[in-house]
Amino acid sequence: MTYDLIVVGSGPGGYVAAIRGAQLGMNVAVVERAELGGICLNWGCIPTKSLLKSAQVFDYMKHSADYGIAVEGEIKPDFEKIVERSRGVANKMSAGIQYLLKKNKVTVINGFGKLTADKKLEVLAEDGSKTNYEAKHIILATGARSRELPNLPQDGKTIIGYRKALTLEKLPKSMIVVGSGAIGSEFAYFYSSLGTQVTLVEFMPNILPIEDEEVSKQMGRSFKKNKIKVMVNSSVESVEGTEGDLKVNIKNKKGEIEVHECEIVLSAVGITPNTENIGLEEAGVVTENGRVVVDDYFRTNVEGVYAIGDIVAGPALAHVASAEGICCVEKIAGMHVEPIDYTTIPGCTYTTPEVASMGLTEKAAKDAGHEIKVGKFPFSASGKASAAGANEGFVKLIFDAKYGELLGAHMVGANVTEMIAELVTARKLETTGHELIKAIHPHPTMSEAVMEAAAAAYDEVIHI
Amino acid sequence: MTYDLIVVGSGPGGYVAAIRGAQLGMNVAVVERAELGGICLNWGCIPTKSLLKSAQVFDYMKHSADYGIAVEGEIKPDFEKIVERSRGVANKMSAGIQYLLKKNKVTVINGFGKLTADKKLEVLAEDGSKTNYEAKHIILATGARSRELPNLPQDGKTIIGYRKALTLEKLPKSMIVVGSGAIGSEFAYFYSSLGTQVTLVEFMPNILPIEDEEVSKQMGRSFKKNKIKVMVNSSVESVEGTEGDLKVNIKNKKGEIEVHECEIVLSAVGITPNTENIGLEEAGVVTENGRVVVDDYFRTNVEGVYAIGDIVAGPALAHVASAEGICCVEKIAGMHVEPIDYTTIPGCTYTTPEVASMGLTEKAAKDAGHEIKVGKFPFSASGKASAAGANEGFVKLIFDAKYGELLGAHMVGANVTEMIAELVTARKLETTGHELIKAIHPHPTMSEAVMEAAAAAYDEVIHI
Amino acid sequence: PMKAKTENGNFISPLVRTIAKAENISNEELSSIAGSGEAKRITKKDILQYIEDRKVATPKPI
Ligand SMILES: Cc1cc2nc3c(=O)[nH]c(=O)nc-3n(C[C@H](O)[C@H](O)[C@H](O)COP(=O)(O)OP(=O)(O)OC[C@H]3O[C@@H](n4cnc5c(N)ncnc54)[C@H](O)[C@@H]3O)c2cc1C
Ligand SMILES: Cc1cc2nc3c(=O)[nH]c(=O)nc-3n(C[C@H](O)[C@H](O)[C@H](O)COP(=O)(O)OP(=O)(O)OC[C@H]3O[C@@H](n4cnc5c(N)ncnc54)[C@H](O)[C@@H]3O)c2cc1C
Repeated sequence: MTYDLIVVGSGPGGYVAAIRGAQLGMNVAVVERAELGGICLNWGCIPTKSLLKSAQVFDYMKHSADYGIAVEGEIKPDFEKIVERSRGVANKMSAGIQYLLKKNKVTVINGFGKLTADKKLEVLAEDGSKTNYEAKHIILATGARSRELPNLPQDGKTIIGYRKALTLEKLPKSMIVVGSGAIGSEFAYFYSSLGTQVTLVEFMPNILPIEDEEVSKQMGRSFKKNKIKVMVNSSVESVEGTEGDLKVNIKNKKGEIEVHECEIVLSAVGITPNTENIGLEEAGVVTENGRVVVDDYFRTNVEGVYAIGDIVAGPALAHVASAEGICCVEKIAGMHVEPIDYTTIPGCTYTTPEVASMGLTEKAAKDAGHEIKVGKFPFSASGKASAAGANEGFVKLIFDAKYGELLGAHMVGANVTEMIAELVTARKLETTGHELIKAIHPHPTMSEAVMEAAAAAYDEVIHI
Repeated sequence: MTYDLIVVGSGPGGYVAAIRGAQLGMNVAVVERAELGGICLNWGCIPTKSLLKSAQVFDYMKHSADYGIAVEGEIKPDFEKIVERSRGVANKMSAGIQYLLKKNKVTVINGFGKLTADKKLEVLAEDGSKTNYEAKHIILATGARSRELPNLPQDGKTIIGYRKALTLEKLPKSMIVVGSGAIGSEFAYFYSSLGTQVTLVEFMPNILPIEDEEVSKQMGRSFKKNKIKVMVNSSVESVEGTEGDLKVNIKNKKGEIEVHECEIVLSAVGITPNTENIGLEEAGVVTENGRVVVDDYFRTNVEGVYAIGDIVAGPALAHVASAEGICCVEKIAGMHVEPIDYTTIPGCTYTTPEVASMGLTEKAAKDAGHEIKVGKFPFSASGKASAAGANEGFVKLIFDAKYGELLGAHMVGANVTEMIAELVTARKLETTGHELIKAIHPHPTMSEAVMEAAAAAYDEVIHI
Repeated sequence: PMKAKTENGNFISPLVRTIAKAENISNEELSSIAGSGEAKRITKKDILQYIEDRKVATPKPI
């Protein structure tokens, strides 16, 4: 069979590229070895956010008396049901992708795809049969998996990865989470909220280490309030013991080994791109640091072969994978396409409080030689936050002093994952501080803090 | 005493104008007859949102089983505590304004202010004493109160207005709300959520009549699901009976009189500006339809006298009052000021689901002669909405077909009151549909629906 | 393609850019428009006014 476009992998990179290709008149197939929708829908973004919503509802219930709602009797999170709900949402979304692909007349090929030396695609089906497909354009979107460290081998019982953390049979009494990026932090918050005693171990001096330092510090305080034990400048050296009864040797910030006991260890130390056995060597596709090398339009060194999403450099995020897919396909279709501006990419952590950011941190802006103006507005001064009982956090905006360009936005608080879109669009539209100050934000909302933070940078803030 | 600027009324118009004036180096006083912060902080935006938050928490608890949280025993909203919390939040915010005014060295004068024929300000204190003040500039920001219809006289017991609805002693068993604007709808939702049997009566063919028709229809359905009885094309003719036992004569859409029984009637039929006895006649300030007439910079016909907020034409909203105050004062200070663009003003209704909008409705855009492109994205197709269990609602965007200008944004759903800011800023920055499609929104969020709705208008939508 | 700034450095919004393209207004012409916005930003109002004025200045031959 010959297609205009074959996409290998149906994650948010792959299925979006496929649909956009079909919209633009191409004859498209997607090859997928597992569930449609990739990690994002089945084992990433969606099921985690489903679990986290249950934790949020439970948090509200724990504090319901603050809002004037009395509960007689006990409030009990039913862990099995919470996981079941999460799986249900993931399955529904995956079925949705099937519907969308069909609606857009994209062919779904089940099996493991591999480039051949003559730039065909060989698909190995579950029954062991192999079929060759041809296409003018092949996009590799095979994604990534949980990274395994030599001293933290994942056996799914004592040391687990993301997948297992989404589907444990019962709530562990205690857990050590290694790595405090977005994913580690989300799981730490989720399990802690339901009652697991969680220790979060981070190698760097701050949790959420890629965030602005003030964000990290605030989250450190919030986590401690939420009874998560946070250890920074620390690393897990080794894990001993048997299932449910582990001794974990942690090197603390003083360089001493502390022995911590726990039921289970979650390793959340990053991802490894799925670049093995997909024919990169056979087809001669160049990689660097384990990632496929591409240009601004996601073309590899081999003509007609492209790569997007978690297997190329750049932030490993679903919306980045999708944007790359669209950019790649529109370029193939001959449209006028602007390359992706990676300085506008938002990143979110869906804990309570939430974290959202875009662009340069204060430190990065200074390191890059910018003279900057910084404006910060705390939610403790926000009317909506007070009415909602959500006074934690702040909005921090960073402007270039010279022309007022918005360089970065950093937020902690309720709903900030919805609020960051304003800054993404504003930066896309090349805003300066002035327009953010003069954009009339509705009262009372958390989003007013954006206007106020911009005003703070220019000494025009009203409410502090 | 002589000031550079005296502001009459300390609502979101007045106190913000005063603080901005002080920032710009003026010697400022504020005259207030009641609580600092005006209606907004004490009897409007803030206490209502506090009540609504309690209702939202209660809603979560009612549906907690859906999220896997079991409750043994009864969940009981404690109406007295809910009201007490709301008053506490309002009082805290009002105290905050006192702090801000002091910090900015704004003098607070307690009493009732009135312009005199020679453009001084006479303040009548509570003890009956009168003092005259002089100022180069006087801003009137006296706000508004609940409008009374002849057939719905508010006695605070059988027929009540906003204030009383915020401080009832006990939860009524049944209530008829007259008028389904933002305020009427919010109270209807609040009381219904806590268990009051609510009938919402609207004179116009749709509830929330200023919203886009699709928004109104969606809210009509949501309200019905929430057990609110909605009567459109209907009007309350008269109310009979005694406290707690009323017979309300409602003319229904067929023109027939129906008699409805209820404990209490809430009249929410709009506002009346506070323009009486403030010396408008004495000073010769021109009014029209009961509102003070001003130019683009809020100057009245009398030199040195200005008016902002609910006493001038335009939407009666807190953020509008504040923006007008800042615009007015910056112009007085001689800054380069752009007039307020009223086509970017957002309006929000904090029910569940929430409503938020900006700019032209579909009908208004067509009536104004625009050729339009409309894009709509339902939250039923959103991953975040599914994970959050909040699939109700949609984002609808309206573009001018000619150049792609964003003319209007209309949203129903969870968190849309936070999401509208993106569209406000985007319109302020003169976006076209293209930039909204290409702005990389974080996954998974409700805000992705903005990008998708824009894409839908240009036949590029991925997820429907 | 048109840039986000005129030759004399003034910002042009996406909407102004779209209008300029649709109405065949060159970069040079754009630079000549006095922006009324903050920091002389050329707004929709300004460019529409410019188009109006241009029509008046060059009446169609009869
Ligand atoms: C727990 C967790 C939470 C996360 N939360 C978020 C979040 O909130 N927001 C966010 O933006 N990102 C989040 N991410 C990251 C996000 O999931 C990834 O960035 C995203 O899925 C990458 O998309 P992709 O299309 O590149 O690859 P993937 O989603 O990994 O999809 C790759 C697909 O390719 C298939 N495949 C691989 N090799 C082959 C082959 N040879 N033949 C056929 N099929 C193949 C795989 O089975 C898979 O379905 C999270 C990740 C995890 C693990
Ligand atoms: C129940 C309710 C809910 C609302 N919710 C929202 C919402 O969510 N969002 C929103 O944007 N808007 C909302 N509003 C509308 C908002 O409250 C008003 O638009 C806003 O308060 C107007 O501000 P203002 O400064 O013009 O006047 P006001 O806030 O009315 O303040 C006027 C002040 O002037 C004082 N005053 C009056 N006359 C004199 C005098 N002669 N001398 C001295 N002092 C005087 C008054 O005591 C008062 O304090 C709501 C209103 C109500 C009633």
